[in-house]
Amino acid sequence: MIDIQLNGKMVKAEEGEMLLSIIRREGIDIPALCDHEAIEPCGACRLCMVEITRKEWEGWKKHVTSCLYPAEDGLIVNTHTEQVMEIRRTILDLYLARCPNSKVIQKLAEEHGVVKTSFEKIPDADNCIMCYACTRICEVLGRSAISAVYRGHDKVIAPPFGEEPPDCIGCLSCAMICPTDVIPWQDENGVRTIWKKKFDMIACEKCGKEIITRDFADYLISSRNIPEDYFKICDDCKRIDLANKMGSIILQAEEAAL
Amino acid sequence: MEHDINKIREVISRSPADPSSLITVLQDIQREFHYLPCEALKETAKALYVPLSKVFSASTFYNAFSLTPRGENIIRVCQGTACHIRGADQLLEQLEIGLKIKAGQTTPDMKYTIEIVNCVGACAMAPVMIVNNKYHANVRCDRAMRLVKRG
Amino acid sequence: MNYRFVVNPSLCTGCRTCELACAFYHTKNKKPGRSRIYPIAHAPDKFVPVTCLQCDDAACARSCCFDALKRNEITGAIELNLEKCVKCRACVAACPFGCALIDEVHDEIIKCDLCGGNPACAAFCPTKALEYKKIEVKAAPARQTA
Amino acid sequence: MRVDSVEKLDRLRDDYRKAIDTQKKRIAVCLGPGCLAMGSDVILKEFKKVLADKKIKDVTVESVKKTGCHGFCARGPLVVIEPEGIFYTRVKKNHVADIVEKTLINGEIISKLLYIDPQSKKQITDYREIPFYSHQQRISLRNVGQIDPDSIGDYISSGGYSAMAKALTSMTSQEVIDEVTKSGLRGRGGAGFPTGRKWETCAGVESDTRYVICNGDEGDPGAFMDRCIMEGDPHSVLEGMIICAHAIGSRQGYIYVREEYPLAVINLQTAIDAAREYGFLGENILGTGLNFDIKISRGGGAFVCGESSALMKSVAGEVGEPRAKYIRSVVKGLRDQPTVLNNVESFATVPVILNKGGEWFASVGTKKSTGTKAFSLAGKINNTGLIEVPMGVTLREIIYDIGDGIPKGRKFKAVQTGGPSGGCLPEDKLDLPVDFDTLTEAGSMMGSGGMVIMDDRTCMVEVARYFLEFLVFESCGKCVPCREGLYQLYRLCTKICEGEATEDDLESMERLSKTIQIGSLCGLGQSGPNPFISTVKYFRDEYLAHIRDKKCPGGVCRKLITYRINDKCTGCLACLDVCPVDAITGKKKEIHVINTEICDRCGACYAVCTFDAIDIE
Repeated sequence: MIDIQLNGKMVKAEEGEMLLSIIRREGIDIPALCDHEAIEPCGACRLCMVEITRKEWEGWKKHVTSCLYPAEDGLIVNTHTEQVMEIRRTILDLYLARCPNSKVIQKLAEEHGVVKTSFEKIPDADNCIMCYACTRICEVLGRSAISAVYRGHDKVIAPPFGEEPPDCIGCLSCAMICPTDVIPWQDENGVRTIWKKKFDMIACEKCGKEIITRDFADYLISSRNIPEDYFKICDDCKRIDLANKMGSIILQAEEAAL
Repeated sequence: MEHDINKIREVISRSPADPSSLITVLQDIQREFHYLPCEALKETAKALYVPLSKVFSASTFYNAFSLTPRGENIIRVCQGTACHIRGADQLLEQLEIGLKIKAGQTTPDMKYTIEIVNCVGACAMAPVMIVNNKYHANVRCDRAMRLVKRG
Repeated sequence: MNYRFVVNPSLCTGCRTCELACAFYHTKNKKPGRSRIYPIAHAPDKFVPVTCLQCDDAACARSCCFDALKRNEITGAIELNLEKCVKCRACVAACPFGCALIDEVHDEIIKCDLCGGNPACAAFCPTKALEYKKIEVKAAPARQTA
Repeated sequence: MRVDSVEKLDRLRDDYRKAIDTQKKRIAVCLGPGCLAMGSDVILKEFKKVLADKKIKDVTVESVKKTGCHGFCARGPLVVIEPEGIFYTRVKKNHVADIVEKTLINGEIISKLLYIDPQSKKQITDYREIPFYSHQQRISLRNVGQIDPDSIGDYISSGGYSAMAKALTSMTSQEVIDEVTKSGLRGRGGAGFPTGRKWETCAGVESDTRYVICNGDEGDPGAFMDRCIMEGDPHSVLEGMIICAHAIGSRQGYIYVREEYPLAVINLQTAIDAAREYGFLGENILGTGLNFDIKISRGGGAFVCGESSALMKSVAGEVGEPRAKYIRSVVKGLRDQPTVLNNVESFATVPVILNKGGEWFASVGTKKSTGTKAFSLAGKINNTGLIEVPMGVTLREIIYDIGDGIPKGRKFKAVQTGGPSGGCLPEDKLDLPVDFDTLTEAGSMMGSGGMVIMDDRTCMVEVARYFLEFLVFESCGKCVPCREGLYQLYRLCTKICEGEATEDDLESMERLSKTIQIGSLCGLGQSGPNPFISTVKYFRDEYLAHIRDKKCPGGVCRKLITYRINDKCTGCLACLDVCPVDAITGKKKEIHVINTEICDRCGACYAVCTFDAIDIE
């Protein structure tokens, strides 16, 4: 265990634990748009920047992204200095220029006192804030079906060649993790459509309820060795089956006891 | 434009079949076909055990690669700092007018492609223009088209 | 970890108090969640309270590609870390007993976590059909493997 | 031909040296980037053809060979005839026969090919006396322009691989590191991190795999020192890397060469193959048990890959996106293993440090920036080319004593150093010593050594816009301050150039720059606003001229200037033919007229007019 000074208060932490998790554990609220527990931090949005210094640095200080900076003994961290707030305001100002009609950005910007962007709005802007959560979650999943393509200011998230991604299994992780709900998808009469690709959903053999796509099930069967027939019926019907099976065992036991 | 799949596989097989040779393989394909055909990228993804999305990201990230076929003659105009202040803009504009295409495009007859390069390291002889690996130094803007036609 | 959640279906009268207790225990922003336990009738007036069996080699934990389902060594329960869960529903489809499910009210995936070591359903079960009691280690019945 | 001991290497060196008859003439044709662009390869072929016909090769001529960049590119193509060091400039193909006839056979000097010193108007035969060379001190460029890059024999006979032999056989890893630390060598890539400390940290990290990487990306526009070293003296880079491998204990090295340098890849690969054949690379080098091999990793064309963590991603075959270096790459670099990454020039300097000793190297240059630094002089300067001077030399000495000032008698305005991460320094900063720290304090940066000189016909706002446009194109796009911030900074700078900006635009640009500098993930973003900040600091009046009076003092910003033909016009029709929008009218030998409505101020006419007949207001 090590000690760090957080906004003037001494706090205990694990060696190497990222500053952001310590800050959050202490109940201090700082924005972090591209951070998510299921994926490695990547430091893209820079909103979680904090000021750090050490006693031996004699006043010299540095700004680092707390999502990526490992805690060290004797570190002095300040999360709401004027310079840090200025960075957050300017970054949110830039985000407002990039995604003017994204509710998430508008709300976060207002909380930081930025109502209107002072920059030139990007022509035909969408709500994608380029946090790469979707491409990273797909990588953690083991498929890497989509990725960030091109470079610099025209960098976008897209499937290869803009066509149907061959590696996509329709699990919707990307759509679900997206903080601004930019990735469109539809489930309609047994077919799920995402990234212009159509997937057949598995319908429960008993009641027809659909939970996941056939490709997703095949992936779980092959790479997470889940037996195939677990996917044949839905969770409701499984519970009823369990109750009946358990019930018949009890009845037999009672008859045997008579 | 169809490409013989075996030719593609032969080009890919020149490098070890692991993810770290992705950039080298893409460069070999670019040199062989003058661009990165779609099926070549799919073959590369399979051969190097790299997801197709990562192959596509790399193909669009680096300047050297082009996803669309390029002309027979590649004209590269250097836009380094030295060339920029010694008239690279006028040189580029003359070429764009002469060939009726903008930088990065290819003439309809697929003969010429104009490309911008950020610095080729011949700054002492700015402005520099390269036509198919032949360097031309101190190019005055009105002589650009003549040098291109001469090749 | 020598506590066990013991279910004795023959004592279950189907009064659903356990469902109520479970739902209220998992209230979030003033709305009770969906219950993780279901007394289901397998014959007239004969019920079996169905809930997660906290399997040793749990299919749900195996199916989760994002490490969101982990066993709590103290309570022995497999807990769902909602911070990590991206609601891809792999566990809902993969659990052989249907005990990982979707709570539409809070729009999240849920599964029994033994209320962190003091299950509300066992506490309120009038007929002691559900109990969470200390078991001598050597007599512990073998776990159900999925 | 495997050299597996120091004795064998020394014997080999003596054999090579004895084989050369120093009395005979040795012809060296410069095939550096500049001369090559002027067709010096044709001149080399011509020499070989003429000498072969004359059959005098064995009597008076020892060898005809190509060399790397000799340095004085402005006077290229260059031919040097040793042993006298006769320095022929602007040699053309038809001169070759005369040179062979007069100089080689009869020993006469052809005066019209000699360099005439503009100050003293005297003809200078031996290049060592020309001011351009006499002010220089060459360490990393010691062999560049002297030896044939493809010949390992040339390199060995010039003392090559002696430092490696000394390090591998008689120095422990720690002694090598101490020597490098004592020399005070700091990274020549521009960051200036002490090389000794970098090697020491990496050697101290517990791991059985360590990598040595040479950064040959040289993405800074206007810089070509690394190119000349890689093409002109590839073996010195290999020797430096082998010494580093011995110091930190590495088995695998990579040289990352940018995609725009195909010739460097060829010359380096030739050198690697030769080094492997001689046993200087591969298994059990010089019988000392060191196994080390080097592979070339070709860049894909991305400026950001000059940044070390992005470069390592590119070597690993991924997209070149930098990572936050809170865990330094000497601890976790390529494939998460400890990695030393140094610049081409740093590795090329290491052999000299070992041979002549750390104290000697520390005695050159200044206390905190020891040794020498290679610079590439380009832009509006008479003597464009490649130079190497001790640290601490002032900008004025470089630009005027070596560079011979500004062409066409125009006035000096600014010198741009450090590429897109550097800045522009005005005339009153010319007496600053050039080293790692002084230029940084002045708001610019020595950087990798690119030095672009600008005269009064350059608009500093447009230069800032050019660098921002470059960075917006080259940013990897991963983090917000750089991807979005630099884009907005570029948009605002373009507004200034088009005369549509207001003064609080300027103020918001300065505020935005601060966030980009602090907020960006990697060096590209952190130093991205530097060109803008330094030009606003030293040339604020130009910015205000664009904003308030809608005028461009440098006469470059197209929306704010008008072109007019004055009475010096001789009616030669040159501008009339080149004008893309046919805005110029007039007959032969009559003063032409520019129709200012149609004219879109592209500047082509000004570029082609040789009579200075076009004014810009």
